[in-house]
Amino acid sequence: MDKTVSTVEEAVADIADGATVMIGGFGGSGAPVELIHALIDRFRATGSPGQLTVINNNAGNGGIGIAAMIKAGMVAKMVCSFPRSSNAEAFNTAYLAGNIALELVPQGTLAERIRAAGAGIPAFYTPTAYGTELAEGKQVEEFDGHMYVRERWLKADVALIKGKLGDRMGNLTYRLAGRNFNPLMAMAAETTIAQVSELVEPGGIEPEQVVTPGIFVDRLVEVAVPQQEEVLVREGVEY
Amino acid sequence: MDKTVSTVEEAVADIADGATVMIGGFGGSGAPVELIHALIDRFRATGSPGQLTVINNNAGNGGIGIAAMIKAGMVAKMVCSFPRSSNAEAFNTAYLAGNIALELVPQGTLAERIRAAGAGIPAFYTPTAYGTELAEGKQVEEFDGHMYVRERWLKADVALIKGKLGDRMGNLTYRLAGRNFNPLMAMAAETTIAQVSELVEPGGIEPEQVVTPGIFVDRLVEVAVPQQEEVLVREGVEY
Amino acid sequence: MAQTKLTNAQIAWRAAQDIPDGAYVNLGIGFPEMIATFQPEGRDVVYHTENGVLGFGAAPEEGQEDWDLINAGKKAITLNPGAAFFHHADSFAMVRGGHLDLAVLGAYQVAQNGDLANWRVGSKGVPAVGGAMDLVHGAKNVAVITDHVTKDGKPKLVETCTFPLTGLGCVTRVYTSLAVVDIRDGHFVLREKLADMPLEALQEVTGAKLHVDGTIADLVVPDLSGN
Amino acid sequence: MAQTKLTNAQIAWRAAQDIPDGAYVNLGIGFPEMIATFQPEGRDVVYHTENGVLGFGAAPEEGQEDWDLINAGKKAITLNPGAAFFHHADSFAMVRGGHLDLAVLGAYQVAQNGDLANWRVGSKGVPAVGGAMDLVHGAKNVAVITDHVTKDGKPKLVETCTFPLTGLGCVTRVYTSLAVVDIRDGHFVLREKLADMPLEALQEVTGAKLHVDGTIADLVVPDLSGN
Repeated sequence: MDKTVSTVEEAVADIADGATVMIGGFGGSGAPVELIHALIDRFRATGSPGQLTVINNNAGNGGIGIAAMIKAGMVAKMVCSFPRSSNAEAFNTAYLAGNIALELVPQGTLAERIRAAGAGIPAFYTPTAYGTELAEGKQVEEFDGHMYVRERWLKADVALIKGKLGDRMGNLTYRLAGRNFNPLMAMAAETTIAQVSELVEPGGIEPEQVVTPGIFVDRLVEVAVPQQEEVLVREGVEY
Repeated sequence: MDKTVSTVEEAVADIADGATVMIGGFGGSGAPVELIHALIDRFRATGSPGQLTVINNNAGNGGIGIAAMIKAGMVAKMVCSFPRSSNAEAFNTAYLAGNIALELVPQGTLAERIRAAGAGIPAFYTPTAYGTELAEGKQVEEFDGHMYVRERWLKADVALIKGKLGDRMGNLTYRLAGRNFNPLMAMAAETTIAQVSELVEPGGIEPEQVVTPGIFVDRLVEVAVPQQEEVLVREGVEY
Repeated sequence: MAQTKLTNAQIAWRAAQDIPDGAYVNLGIGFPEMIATFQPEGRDVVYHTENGVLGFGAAPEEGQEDWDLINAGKKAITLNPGAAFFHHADSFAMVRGGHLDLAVLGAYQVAQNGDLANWRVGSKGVPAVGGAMDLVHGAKNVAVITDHVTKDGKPKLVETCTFPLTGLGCVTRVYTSLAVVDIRDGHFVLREKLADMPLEALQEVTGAKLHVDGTIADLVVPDLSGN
Repeated sequence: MAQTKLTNAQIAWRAAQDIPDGAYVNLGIGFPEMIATFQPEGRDVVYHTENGVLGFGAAPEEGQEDWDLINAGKKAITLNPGAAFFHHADSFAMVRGGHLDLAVLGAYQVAQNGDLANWRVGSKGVPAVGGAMDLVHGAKNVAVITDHVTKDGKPKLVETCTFPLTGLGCVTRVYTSLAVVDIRDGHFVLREKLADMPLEALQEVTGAKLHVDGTIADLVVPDLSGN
């Protein structure tokens, strides 16, 4: 069993127009910058994949990563909890011009909807957002004297994630707080594509220390010295 | 912050009559034998705690652990998925005599109900058991053309769990497949009591390798050379 | 004399031939566990067990057991390189979330619409369900291995299950001691049968109509009496 | 001249005094983060951040940042001994599951029934909610720190919120630039106020009735102008 591919280009080669794409990371931590940029390269060269729905906690920052996808015109819709950031101009401009749709989801509900998709749970109840405009149109129900909102699972065609160690069976670990949404998105997408900083042999990750078991990962590629999104943003890099 | 206590007796001293007690482990792996036996000792000495509801995947095996609790007459009800085992005579006898109640829950639903309790999700939908007698009386609903059963969270007053490493803040790891229900139960009980094979200083468990963060653990006690339930059963030990 | 029915080992062998390279598979407690012994050379199959292990291997030598390292049948196991441990909710996320390619279970009865009854035969005794009701939902394919008939000769492949159900419309293929049968659109479709067994004779011990869709292959299995 | 209102640092200091030893606390992005700087000596408080860290410490020296180690405000942090990482679903299990002792948030408005409005002031611009709607449910206590009035002098403690709600009936205590107010049974109950401020003057800048239940203590805070 060998799920590795040699290049990030190859890793993202079959993502289709109109796909729903989960992208791991929270702000710049754990963001799979090289996979995102490979997808932008493909779009620039071929015009595809476009009209994407992108699921991430944020909506891009500066001129790289998801912000660069938005600037390139590949993204039709963002599903996120916090599209604001120190430099969210790419999203803001597109949103205020009516060129991009937004589904705003409370952060914990976003995480739980993704986890539910991965776990085969089509719907669940949460107290979050009850009585607010983000629960409008949603079914509500009382349990034990408290009111809850019913939320649906959130699935994707593809997840792009970033790991630290990976083996060719797809087992992964994550670096520090770069874990965030990555393990959840790995479970919730039809095809999960991971970039890892170091490929190791099966067994190179202690079985007790595996965070994402390989069953959730379809394809992985080594990016030995990955770029850190926050660093790029602070350097003012535009992709 | 120091959540450690010196003895298993002290660890289980305040569990009340009629309490709902989750007990970690699957078969003999990850079963907190010393905590269970300390609870039996207390019951034998004081008559308390009795009339317990015990939640575990199984219903005891041989003459030790949960089986010994049942034989001692402390258990009013078992919630489990698989009360059968190579030697489940303690439960079988009590059940067939009408001396113990049983709530039978499919294993994945049991795990998810416990996880839901820990995560503040009062109810969720699962395909499991749809159309079977274990879904009788439960609400069903269609999502995307498939039928699902609505299940409620499962909470407890106390969880007794078994870890490998633990620090005084309550961070835990588990040994091999001894993990099973332990991390879930730690989240779902009002008071979580852990026995660990080795107490280490905070930081002695790498932050990336913590399986149960200390926030879920209220009390812990070192049992340096814990007994293994399966070994005791095979040796025919009666507690 | 021609063999009139397959042994359990032979049924397990036949089921093992269909598991593709790279598959993630859960083998039910008991008889289905035997399938792993017949995994064809050169195929990489990753076995999942409900209690939180992916990528386990054969049983250890007697005396070498570590009883914290067991499968859902509470038998001691070993680990293959690349194995992983996880808790029960993650384990059943793999099951329920559609991440397993195949689950193979035993059966008391399988109905032509794919209903499965395999957890209890009546209301007596102590009921126990384990992970069966979860496994039948979620795995991309759910296969059953079973004798074709009960010990007293009654069909196990039936029009409608009379025993309590494990799941509705969930079984996609059945490997029996006499045949390989697919379930399609509410029908049994015969794929393979023992060469020496006339279709009529097979139909006679089957509780619902066996449809034929294309050719019926011979069910050919090696002599495994050494196993 | 007597101080007529607390600075933000002083509000944060006051809130910090109420956090008990051993508490698990989430401090909202921005102003509430300042509370950690005033944690009284000898108290062990474990801070949680939504993006999956428990037990983080102060910001690193400039130039020492590791941008994979950040808090929910995307600021660089450090780790205290006994810290742990986990994914977002586990992080919000801690929040929603009632495992946090306290969440402290900012506010546009707090109503006397505990309703909180803190995520947007109208329908213009780009909305962003983050974890606020989750944090207000689940933490055992939800406190707000805020100026007592808006920049143009309007009450932030009101009868009914007019801005879009973050959560219903969720706030249990409010620390303002003028007072400490509890919310009990649909009422504001005044616990502390600046010594020099008459109750009538405080009531005048409060949008709903301030109830008194027992004594009103003086709101005493050190001069923190060095901070």
